[in-house]
Amino acid sequence: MREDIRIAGFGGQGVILSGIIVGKAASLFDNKNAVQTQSYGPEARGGASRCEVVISDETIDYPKVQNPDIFVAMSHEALMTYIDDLKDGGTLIIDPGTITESEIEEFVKEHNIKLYRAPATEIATNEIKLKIVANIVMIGAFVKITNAISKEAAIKAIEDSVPSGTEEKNIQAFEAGYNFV
Amino acid sequence: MPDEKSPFLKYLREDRLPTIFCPGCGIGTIINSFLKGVNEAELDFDNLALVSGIGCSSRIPGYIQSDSLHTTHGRAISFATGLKVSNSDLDVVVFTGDGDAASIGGNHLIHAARRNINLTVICINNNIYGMTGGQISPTSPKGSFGSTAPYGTTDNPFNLAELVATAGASYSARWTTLKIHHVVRSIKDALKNPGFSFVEVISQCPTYFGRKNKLRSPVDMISYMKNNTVFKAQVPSLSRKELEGKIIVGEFANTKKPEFVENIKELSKSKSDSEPIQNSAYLEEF
Amino acid sequence: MVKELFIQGNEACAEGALKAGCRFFAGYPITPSTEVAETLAIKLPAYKGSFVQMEDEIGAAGAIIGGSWGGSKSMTATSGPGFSLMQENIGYAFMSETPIVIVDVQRGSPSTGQPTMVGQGDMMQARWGSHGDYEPIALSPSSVQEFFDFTVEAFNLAEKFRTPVFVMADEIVGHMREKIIIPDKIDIVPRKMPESQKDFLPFKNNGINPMPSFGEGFDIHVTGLTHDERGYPDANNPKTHDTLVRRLSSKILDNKKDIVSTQKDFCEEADIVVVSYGAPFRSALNAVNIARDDGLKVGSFKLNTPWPFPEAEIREISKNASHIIVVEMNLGQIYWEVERVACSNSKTHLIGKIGGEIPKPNEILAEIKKVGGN
Amino acid sequence: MINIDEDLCKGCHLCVFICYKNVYAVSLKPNKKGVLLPYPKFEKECTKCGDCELMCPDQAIDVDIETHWWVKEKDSKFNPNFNNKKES
Repeated sequence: MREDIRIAGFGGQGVILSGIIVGKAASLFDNKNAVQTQSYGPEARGGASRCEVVISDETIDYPKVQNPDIFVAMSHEALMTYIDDLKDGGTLIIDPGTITESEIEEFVKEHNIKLYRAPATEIATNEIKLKIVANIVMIGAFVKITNAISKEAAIKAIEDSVPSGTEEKNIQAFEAGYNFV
Repeated sequence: MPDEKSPFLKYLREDRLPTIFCPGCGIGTIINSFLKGVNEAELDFDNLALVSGIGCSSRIPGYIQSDSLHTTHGRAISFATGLKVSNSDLDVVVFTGDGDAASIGGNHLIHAARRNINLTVICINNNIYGMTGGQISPTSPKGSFGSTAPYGTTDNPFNLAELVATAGASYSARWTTLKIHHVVRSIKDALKNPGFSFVEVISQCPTYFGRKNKLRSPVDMISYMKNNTVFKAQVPSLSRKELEGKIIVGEFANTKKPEFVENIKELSKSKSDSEPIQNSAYLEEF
Repeated sequence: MVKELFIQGNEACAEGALKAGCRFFAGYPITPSTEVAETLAIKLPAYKGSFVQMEDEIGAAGAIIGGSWGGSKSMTATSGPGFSLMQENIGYAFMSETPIVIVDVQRGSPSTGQPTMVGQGDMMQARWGSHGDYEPIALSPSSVQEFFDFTVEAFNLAEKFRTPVFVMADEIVGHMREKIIIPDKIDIVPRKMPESQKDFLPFKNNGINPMPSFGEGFDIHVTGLTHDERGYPDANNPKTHDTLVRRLSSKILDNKKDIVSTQKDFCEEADIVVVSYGAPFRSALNAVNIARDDGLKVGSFKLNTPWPFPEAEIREISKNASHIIVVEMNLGQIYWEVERVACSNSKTHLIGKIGGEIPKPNEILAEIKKVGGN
Repeated sequence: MINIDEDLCKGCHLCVFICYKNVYAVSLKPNKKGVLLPYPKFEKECTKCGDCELMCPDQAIDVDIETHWWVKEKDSKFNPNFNNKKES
């Protein structure tokens, strides 16, 4: 089965790294196939940043995400920019601290979206005392909610991707996100 | 009777002689000066790699019995950069002209000087494009005539030896073909200098520059040089008017600076256990 | 040890180069190829190799030719505008029979076009970009694994045929991340040093000659001018020129069987064949699979080597297929080659997608249904 | 003894100009290539400085110098490759 995932936020939130971790977890540690793509250029420097991952048990041909099954939005601007092509009945995970929910209420209802809230920025700031790990907190929540990748694979992928010396903090962040939901 | 032949001939590809150079062209003299300079610098002749671009001067490597790379117009220094980095044991010498080095190849010239890569560039500056038939070059003196400057050029010329010195070369000098012994010594110093070395030799092109500028014979040209050469050390004592139209000769840079390929070697040593491997293309496995 | 990595295509290209024995890289930054240079800047020193950032792409092409004669397998990576600048020295490499690898990660074009978006507008530039007659070899990867594999293959072909080889990738393949498997051992083609210095003719008229490096005492003269078997310029001799240039072409064309590589899916019985290369192949295969599920007789034909053009293979396909659809990210470059070869048997169609996105499977599916409507 | 190689000389007469002892003169009759060859008319004036040999752009002049000249004396000592080039 093919799952199309989109993660978006503003530049500097570590959105791209989140996508790499998800792709790495699926392909290297869950024995599935994965393709990760991202937006480049001026768009990627400040403003909305977007990263997409396709996960599948079979060979992945078309590498891009057309209508995501899962959309993780970490900023309001990114949410509004990229929500339109979310699949009917798809999963939307938002960071309520950065988003004005009222603006998407109608869309969610109309397209039968499964909406989840993961206050990643708040957890990162208050529990981990490190705002920059919000993206890792979000991966924790994402794993718990969607089961797109296994928890073990996610942890291995995080350890493999974050700067050495910061593994512990990042795993702590992951667990916090995972346990919140 | 071999003893009656010029001593330089044995280093040339004799089956290709006589050269294509016009009678009285300074390039032949510079070949001799170079061979003498190599000898005085005590270099191993087999270790020379000669690189050139396009133009009359760039035909030199084709006549010297040595590994030689005759490349595209203006690009010789970039080929030489790759060659030197790939095999730093080679003594890489670039022969170039004023158009080749300073016009189409100007960017490569200043960047090689900036890097201070251990190359010796011998620039035969005849102030004109010889091979294409006498067009003005970036070093043609203001007011001189060429086939593309029938009314005299109004362009300002480059001062190459100074340009290269300013760009960061650790050795830069200018002489004329008449000052052969200075040329030899400069080439020797340049070859021994472990950094970017530039030797500009003002040379005569009787066929084009001479004919278009009322200096019809090689002797006319060289006597003009003789009468208009000023040593760099004399410059402060001369007025601007006295210096007008003069060829200033001497050394413009002669210092020691960190060298580019050495830095690459150091990096390789710090990240692996050795310098870059040579002739790695011939290895069957890595 | 076999390594499994989840990396970008451009990084995989760099890994392939290292594995193939590349020990010299000279380049100039240009989107979307820069990660190739960045990865090699990090890794080459540890592999006892050298990295140089040149002043421009012309210099980069020159430097790798110099590097190759210096005895190192050499490579550069660029994108369309840089590829344009390199063309003069690429011609030199063909004429002087210098093995080098040039990676072109294609973007939207012409001119500076779309730096961060995908395109395939350089395919004819790879074929005819430099002046004169020559036969290039070009490989087009459509996955990260292929970017690795084809880079290795490019080095092997370059050495085997003493010629420049292009890896014509694109922004999608260059930037996307996928898992790749790097085997422990890879077949590489080492360069051959000529056996004896005496009477050695580096440009002998007998196909492919061994190549000495500088400093080994061969006193070799290498020139871009028309040269005789010794390498000496002989530019005014019609016969020398004719012999030389024909040999340079035939050393590739006579060995086409060893060079050309294609991938055929369901082509045997297909009435419609979708021809593609690079990233669009992924969309094409997706569309073909969907169409086959709908009962249509469709196949996919992928050119791993757009150059030399697989004429015989396309002609074979055209015998059965009544329609051939070419999918590429330009307004028709490889399409005209297919048309030239297949036109007497099949009707050819072009999906020429420009704008910076790869064709969507739906677009290809729609075309399949349109041409094979009944 | 000064030797001028008739096949290599192109008749530029730089040797005539550079010789500070005015050893050379120019022949009045062109040779079969149309070159007015220089010849060492006042050879006994020659000091064997070798400047003409070094200056000659076409490697056409050989000045027989036994002791002063760089190539013949020195090269065999410190630069064997330089000397053995042609024999190999």
